[in-house]
Amino acid sequence: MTININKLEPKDYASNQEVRWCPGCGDYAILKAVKKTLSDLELAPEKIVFISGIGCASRFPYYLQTYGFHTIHGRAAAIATGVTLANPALDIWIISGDGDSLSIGSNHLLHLLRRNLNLVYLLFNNETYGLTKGQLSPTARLGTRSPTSLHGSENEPVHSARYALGAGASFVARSVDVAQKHLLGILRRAHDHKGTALVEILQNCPIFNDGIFHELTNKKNSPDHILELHHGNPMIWGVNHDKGLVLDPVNLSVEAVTIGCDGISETDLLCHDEKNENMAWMLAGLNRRQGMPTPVGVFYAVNKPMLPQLKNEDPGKEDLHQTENLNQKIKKLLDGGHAWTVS
Amino acid sequence: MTININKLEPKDYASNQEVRWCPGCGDYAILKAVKKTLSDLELAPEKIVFISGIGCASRFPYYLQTYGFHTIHGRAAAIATGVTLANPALDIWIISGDGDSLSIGSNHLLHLLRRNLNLVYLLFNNETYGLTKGQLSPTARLGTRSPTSLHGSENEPVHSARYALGAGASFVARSVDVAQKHLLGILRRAHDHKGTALVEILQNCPIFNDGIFHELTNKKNSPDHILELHHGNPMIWGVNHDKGLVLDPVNLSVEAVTIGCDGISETDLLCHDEKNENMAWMLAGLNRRQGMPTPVGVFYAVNKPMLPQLKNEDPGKEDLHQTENLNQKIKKLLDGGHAWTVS
Amino acid sequence: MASNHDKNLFQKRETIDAAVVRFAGDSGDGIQILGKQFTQSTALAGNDLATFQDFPAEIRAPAGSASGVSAFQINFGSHKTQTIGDNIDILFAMNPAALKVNLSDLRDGGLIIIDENCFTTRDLAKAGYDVNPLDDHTLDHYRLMRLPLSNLTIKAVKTEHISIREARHARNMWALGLALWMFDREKTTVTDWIRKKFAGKTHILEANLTALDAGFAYADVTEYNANRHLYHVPEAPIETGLYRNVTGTETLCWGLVTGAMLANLKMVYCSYPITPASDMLHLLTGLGEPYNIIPFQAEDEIASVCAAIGASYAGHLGVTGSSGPGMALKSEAISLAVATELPLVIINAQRGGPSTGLPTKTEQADLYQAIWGRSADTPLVVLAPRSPSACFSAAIEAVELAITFMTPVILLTDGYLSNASEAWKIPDIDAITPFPVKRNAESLTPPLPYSRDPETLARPWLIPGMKGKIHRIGGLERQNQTGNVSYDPQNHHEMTLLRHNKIAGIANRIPRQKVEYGPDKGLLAIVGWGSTFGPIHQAVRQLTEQEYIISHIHLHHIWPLPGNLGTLLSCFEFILIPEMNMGQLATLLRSAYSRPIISYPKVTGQPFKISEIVDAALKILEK
Amino acid sequence: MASNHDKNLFQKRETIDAAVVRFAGDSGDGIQILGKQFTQSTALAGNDLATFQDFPAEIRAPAGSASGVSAFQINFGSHKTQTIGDNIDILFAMNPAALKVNLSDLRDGGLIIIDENCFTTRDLAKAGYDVNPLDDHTLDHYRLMRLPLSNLTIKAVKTEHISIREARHARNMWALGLALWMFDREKTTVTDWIRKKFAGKTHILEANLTALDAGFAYADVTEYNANRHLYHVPEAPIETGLYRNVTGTETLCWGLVTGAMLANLKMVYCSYPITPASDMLHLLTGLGEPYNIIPFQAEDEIASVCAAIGASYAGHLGVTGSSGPGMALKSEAISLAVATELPLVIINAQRGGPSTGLPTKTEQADLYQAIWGRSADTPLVVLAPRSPSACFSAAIEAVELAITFMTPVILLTDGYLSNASEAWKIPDIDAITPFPVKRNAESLTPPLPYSRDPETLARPWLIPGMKGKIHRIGGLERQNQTGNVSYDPQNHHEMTLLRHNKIAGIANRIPRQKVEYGPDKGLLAIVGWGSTFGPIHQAVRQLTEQEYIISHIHLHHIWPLPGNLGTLLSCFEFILIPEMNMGQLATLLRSAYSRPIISYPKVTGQPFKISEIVDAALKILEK
Ligand SMILES: Cc1ncc(C[n+]2csc(CCOP(=O)(O)OP(=O)(O)O)c2C)c(N)n1
Ligand SMILES: Cc1ncc(C[n+]2csc(CCOP(=O)(O)OP(=O)(O)O)c2C)c(N)n1
Ligand code: SF4
Ligand code: SF4
Ligand SMILES: [Mg+2]
Ligand SMILES: [Mg+2]
Repeated sequence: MTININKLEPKDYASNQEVRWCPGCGDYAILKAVKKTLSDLELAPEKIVFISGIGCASRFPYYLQTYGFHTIHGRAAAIATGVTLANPALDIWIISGDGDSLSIGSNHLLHLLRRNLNLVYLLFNNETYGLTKGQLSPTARLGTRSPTSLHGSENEPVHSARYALGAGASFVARSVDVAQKHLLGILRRAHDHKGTALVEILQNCPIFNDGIFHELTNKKNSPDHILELHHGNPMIWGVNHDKGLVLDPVNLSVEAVTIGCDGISETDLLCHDEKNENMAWMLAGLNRRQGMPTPVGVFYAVNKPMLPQLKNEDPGKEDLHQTENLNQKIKKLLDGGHAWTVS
Repeated sequence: MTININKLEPKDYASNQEVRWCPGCGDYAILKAVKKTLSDLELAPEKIVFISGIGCASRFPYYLQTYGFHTIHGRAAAIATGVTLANPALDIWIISGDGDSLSIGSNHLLHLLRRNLNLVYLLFNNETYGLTKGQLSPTARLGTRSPTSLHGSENEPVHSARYALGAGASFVARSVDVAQKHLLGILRRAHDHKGTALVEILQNCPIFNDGIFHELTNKKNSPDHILELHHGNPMIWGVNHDKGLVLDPVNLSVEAVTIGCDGISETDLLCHDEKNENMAWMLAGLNRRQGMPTPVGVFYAVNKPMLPQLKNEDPGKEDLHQTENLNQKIKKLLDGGHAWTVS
Repeated sequence: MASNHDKNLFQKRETIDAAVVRFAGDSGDGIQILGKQFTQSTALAGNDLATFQDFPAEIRAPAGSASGVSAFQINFGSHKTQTIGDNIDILFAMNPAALKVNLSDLRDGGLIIIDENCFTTRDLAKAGYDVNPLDDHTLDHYRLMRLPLSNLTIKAVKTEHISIREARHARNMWALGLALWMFDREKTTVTDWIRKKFAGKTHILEANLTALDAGFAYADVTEYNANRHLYHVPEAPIETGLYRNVTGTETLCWGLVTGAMLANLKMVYCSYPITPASDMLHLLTGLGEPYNIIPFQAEDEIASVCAAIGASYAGHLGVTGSSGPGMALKSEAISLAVATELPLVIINAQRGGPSTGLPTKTEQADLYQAIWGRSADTPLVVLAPRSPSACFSAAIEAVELAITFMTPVILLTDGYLSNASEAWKIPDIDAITPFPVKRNAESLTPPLPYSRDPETLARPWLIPGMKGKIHRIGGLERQNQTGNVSYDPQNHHEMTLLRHNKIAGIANRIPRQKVEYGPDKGLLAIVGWGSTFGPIHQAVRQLTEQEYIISHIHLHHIWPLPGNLGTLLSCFEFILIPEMNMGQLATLLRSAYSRPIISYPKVTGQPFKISEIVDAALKILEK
Repeated sequence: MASNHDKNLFQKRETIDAAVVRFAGDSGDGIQILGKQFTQSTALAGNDLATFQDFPAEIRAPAGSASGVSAFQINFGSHKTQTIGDNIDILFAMNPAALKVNLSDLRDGGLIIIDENCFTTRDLAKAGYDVNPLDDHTLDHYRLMRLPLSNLTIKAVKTEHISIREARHARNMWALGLALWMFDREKTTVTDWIRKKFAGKTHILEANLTALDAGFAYADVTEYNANRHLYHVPEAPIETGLYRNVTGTETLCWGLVTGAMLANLKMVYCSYPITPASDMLHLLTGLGEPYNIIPFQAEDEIASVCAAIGASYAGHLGVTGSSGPGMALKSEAISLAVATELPLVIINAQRGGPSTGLPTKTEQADLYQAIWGRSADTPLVVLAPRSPSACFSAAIEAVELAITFMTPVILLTDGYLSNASEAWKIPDIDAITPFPVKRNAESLTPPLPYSRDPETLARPWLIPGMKGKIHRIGGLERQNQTGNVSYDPQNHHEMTLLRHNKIAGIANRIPRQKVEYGPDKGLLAIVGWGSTFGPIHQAVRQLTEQEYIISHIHLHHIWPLPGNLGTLLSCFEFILIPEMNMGQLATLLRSAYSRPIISYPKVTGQPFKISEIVDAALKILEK
């Protein structure tokens, strides 16, 4: 899907449109990482399409020197589906916010994941409705106060990763806006995946939800709160690199332990297995539990049947009449063996 | 929510409308079980509301001598949400097909489950679009042929139970149309649950999808294909009652074993724990795997925060003016401390 | 084609000009198959014809009940047939419910053929008859032919390999045999069809053939009243050419395929099942890749229109089809297509409403929604073909308008057009001028996505993959020319006008509106649109024959209206608009031409009868 | 209220009749707060007033850029003020971008007050100025007041507890102080507000108070040009009563609360955030349970209207609110409410379209959608209040109509009405006759869900929980009286007519349409609807003062139209309809009365100016 060109720098993927997010918005960091990824992957700008819904996040396509379609609220996945059906040779990226994806748009996300079309889906999760001024988002944690939840929200949020697994996703990952290096790695993995690659990016909204991911982004003690997932490696975290996950087979749950305590050594720890859906499920629920870290990285990555990629050529280049006598074919269709002649 | 009346028989819950499903449709059996349940629970007919979408299944409310609302395709959950908000004292049941719930309506199902309103949701899964004549349903298994999938469907279906768990459901169960006794038990459990109780009922559509659940319903060898879940009990099935599930802690998966082989005894088996979300997840994926049984029963049942039940009285009985001087309150609102007098 | 049943030459056949036959029975009785096969043989006999199917809303309502009755009507004759016929001449009623439901449409003196084996107490009760109508005076005004149809079939068909139940299932073929005989027809097309259909299922195949023969022979050999009911309908003077029987669903789909081909585009057909639009999805899915169709069953109507928009954005032809409730769901996304100016073809097979309404019945009540049913000012093109035949060219036209003007085009058909069939003269594809999309946008200078062709006001269709044309589009108002987001007040006004003028300009690029029948001016013009063509046309002919001066104008271009329509209408003192809705075209024309119009609404879920229109016209003509 | 700044009595104040002031700056500059506080003090000074806010579409566009400019305009005077003013008299431009964007609206000779500290090269570049407009001839036609506003604020406010950045933030209070002085106002309401708002945050509180004082004092004590800009606007002759400043959002919400109370119902307000409707959701959420409101933020617009329908079905008042794109999504479900005949109030705060369009701008382009934007024939009620004050009574009327006629009612407001404010005479709630829902349906015989009140044609509102009234409803066509599913053709026709007649009948139960201003017949009537009231009214007054004979008719009942409207319109030779759309009311009236109408569309996202309407009218009057 990629072709070699004179390598473009990240800045070459910037459009001439002024970027209009609030100062300090996490979207800037994501934009930077995406431009770097496009450059690293040496993608031809005219082969790339960014498709978004509506929201602050969804303004993203305007800022890239690629094809872009800023559609309507919640429908980016559906429109991208049509684009993919018509021209699978394109490099398709969906950009969507938490409200866009998981409130109004969740039905399309479900079916996109199930159909497993070949594209990347970046879900910017700031746990709020940025563009419409801070109403309660479906991903906002219990107790969140907002103009529509004055006394704190009263329901468990949607957990993107769990939702995606329940929907049958083939690739589920998570990263953080300001964790540039990590994010670059995940974006590349997502692009390499065959099928729909869902990446949840935790994104700070300094205006309506400032600092909700502070625990994960502050230099000092974020290692105590983040678990970086690496396929095949034991799951370890902590400033002192001494916390780990083990399986409690009796209660069928994962539990946190400290290496060196109670005779626990590194070999006792669970190793991450990207191909194990049960592990992915357990990890996707971790962040809800007291004392547990928030996993980032690739939760799950397997090959699943994809909605068949038709052998479409680039519609701009095709001449359907070249290959066969279409008129003839249609004549046969209209006749259908049921015709009679009046003479 | 239930009051004692002169006990009504199941037939007393039948409306005077002619039942109009195809002969042999699984919906008849479900109707029977529901009428029996209403009678067993001694529910007052005028306190019951059945709310459905569109589809064969959704004609259900017409056949019951209770309040009923046959709404629009995919929106039963959304309308029921409004009914519950306005009058939580009602006994609310949603009836919906697989297309209604998991194709057009999945966004509402997600948020209903997340909000955990107090009602029962019966999802009739016949793996087809009955009413519109047999198109591919989102729950139809891989390879299903239909007028819209002539060469067999090419994507993994949505698995209702997994979807519901991913959506944060507090109660997830499965039963089968013709398994009356089992179904009655599940319906009662669902009704007793505080919060949204999702029950998937596997339902035969003799016209468009005849016999897809044959393995689970034929008298002879269905025990080889069904695993009945019972909280606290080891998971055993088979005509000879000799097959069981064990945990493979290394691969983090459940595996089938035969009691008596390889030194396996009943005590080695996993016991079902309704409160364990990881177990529910694993069980919900079982039916996709070769050689594994289809679990029926309660997969998961926990208490979760519910969208607060307002202390609404029956709107038909209320006089809002009785309790306080509303006019006075509104006058204060309109003045708001910002008013001035022109004289 | 002349009769050649030599041995029965002594039986006298009555030559009649036309006949309306309705087959009716339980939805499990195979009535639609019966009807379709009879139609095929009628066409081959050289008659012109029109047919109509009437289904119950339930997949299978309780057997024997009134709600489970399925019917197939055919009107055929030796002249041009444009309606399904007001009144039935012959009614085949396969059970009491079928009799009960359909009797009121039978003309006085009409013939009823019943299966007397089905008039048991139980069946009568299911149909809601307290007294057996064969025994009281219910049928006094009609001619009745009682046949032990079930028994005759079973007797003929039953073998050791065929159960009684299966044997009885062949009743429809027995009835078909009888009908063929009555109208002096060949059996061969039917036997060919049976052989193909049941190939490999020997016993069933045999049973059907036997039943057909038995029905045919029964009339042929018995003397039981048969000679009272033998007809011959001479061939209609039909234009020469290659013909076939088609429904509107078929012609519409084929028109889309042909239109896409003429445009050198693949078609991405995105839909969500809904009656009566589902059949298009089935048909196009069946055609599939060999016909450059990419069919897509979406998760809902919103997704289906969005996928079609995505397909058009990517450079192929996005098409979506639905019915009223689904169209409502699509409206937000259609606004996006209007705003971004992408080509899109939308087919709305109208049905009875509001809400779920009467899903299997016909209605024309989505005209308002098509023209005005979106937020803000969103002009687009609306077309309404008049007949199954017209659906073919309308679909081609829709494709051409969509890509020429970079606009959504809504095609309004309805339940009647979708299911009705008629004899269609197959057009010569080679004679249609192709309109391939010009992809040489590479040469446009400057390559601006919202620059405009001065003649059409269309913007160029620049698609992902094109080098040097990279741009972004979206639903926020965009700057003229560049397409960049713009909140500038004047620009918004200008862009709104451009979108308006682009569509308004089409009025002068479509054919001038002509008078279908009758003089170009006068006292009364009946104006119709879409599927009401047939009954209006016949009514106007009848009145003309009665020496009234009256004209028929039939609209195909609903929006924009043809440039000359206002002037044309002003040449008539009275305008009468019969519509299967509460007067939606009347509203449109009043608003467009500020002139009074007499609306004649009919909202029964059934097509107009000729006589209804005649009566309405007479009220004005005789004032 | 007279000035009492004794020590400045020597400074001469010019008494003026009215003034239009616009405060403009970056969206981070606190411009809206400044505007609102100035408005409050203006109201207390006894002037009549109207205000308008103009936001950027981005939450926070780049600081200093043209796209990030936020503005607040107030028109106040000693007479009835019904528009926000065509041209600005005084412009506060807090940065170069604010100057650039707003200058064209300043009248010749108008006063500009700028913060010269912000005219740095960098700021000028961000605003898109190549040359400093203070240095070239850009401002030649205006009066300019250059103030080192930032520095003055910082100097006044900076303490050890307040950083320079924080200090500079108080610029808006400094400017407010200046403005209050200029117009001879008391500071007390503002200081009270500051004390309340920043209670607990001592340093910020002090900073704001100090800045306000500093701005006030600056004008008071310096001689720098100040006496050139001192005004006094006498009180307007206002009806006596209790007044307060209100926006349309506020009055509308309070009207809903009041309406529900008068009906003895709780209100379930179901919505999904969308500009400019979100503020209603916020406001009603804030009121909540104590006001018998059950607020519900749904997962999308479809869910929100469905939940409202569910609430009405269950017996409380379901209300939903949205804007154009969201309304489109609701249309399928609104059809269900029409079909089942359930009460429902729907508020559509219109904004610029199509599609996402111009979300923060105003437009009136959803009239088509409101009346005609659903599949099939779905008549319902449409109302359009003319001003923030009128929103209150319109909301009450909507509730009453919805429950009296068992019908959805759409209330069309718009971005302008939602955000504009005016001085509102608080109505006496006790004087409004309650219309409690009658729940004594227990006594109806027979208890049929689709039986009808002979007068209103409404069906009874039977709700779950009622004993002896058990029934089922749904979207399939239903039998007259019983409500059971019916596919009967005649019944469908009858029910369609009943639904039609029920709504049509409302035309004679609403007040007769009256002429707002001017004679009851004549050459020209300007007909408006909704928020264009102000500019039309002032234009007609001006023209009348110039001795033209002209009338103003303003529609509030959009569907059904008042029974006498046709006759009324026929009394004028010309009808001119200015609308913020491409001519939607014009289409409606042409279709209703088959008469010619001159449409004057303006689609810039901005309200009409008085002068634009005057000019358009003159073209007809002087023909
Ligand atoms: C149909 C429709 N409904 C509602 C809106 C208003 N709206 C725009 S963006 C948005 C939500 C934004 O939240 P999110 O998706 O999380 O994106 P963010 O702004 O936080 O990046 C809403 C409700 C709309 N534009 N269209
Ligand atoms: C908006 C809308 N889209 C489509 C339809 C057509 N439709 C009716 S029922 C149905 C699906 C039925 O399938 P399911 O929900 O599985 O119910 P079943 O008939 O199998 O019980 C569809 C597509 C409709 N009525 N409304
Ligand atoms: S509102 Fe929040 S998410 Fe939106 S641009 Fe501003 S900081 Fe970013
Ligand atoms: S089509 Fe299938 S699901 Fe529908 S009523 Fe018939 S058997 Fe039941
Ligand atoms: Mg967000
Ligand atoms: Mg189904």
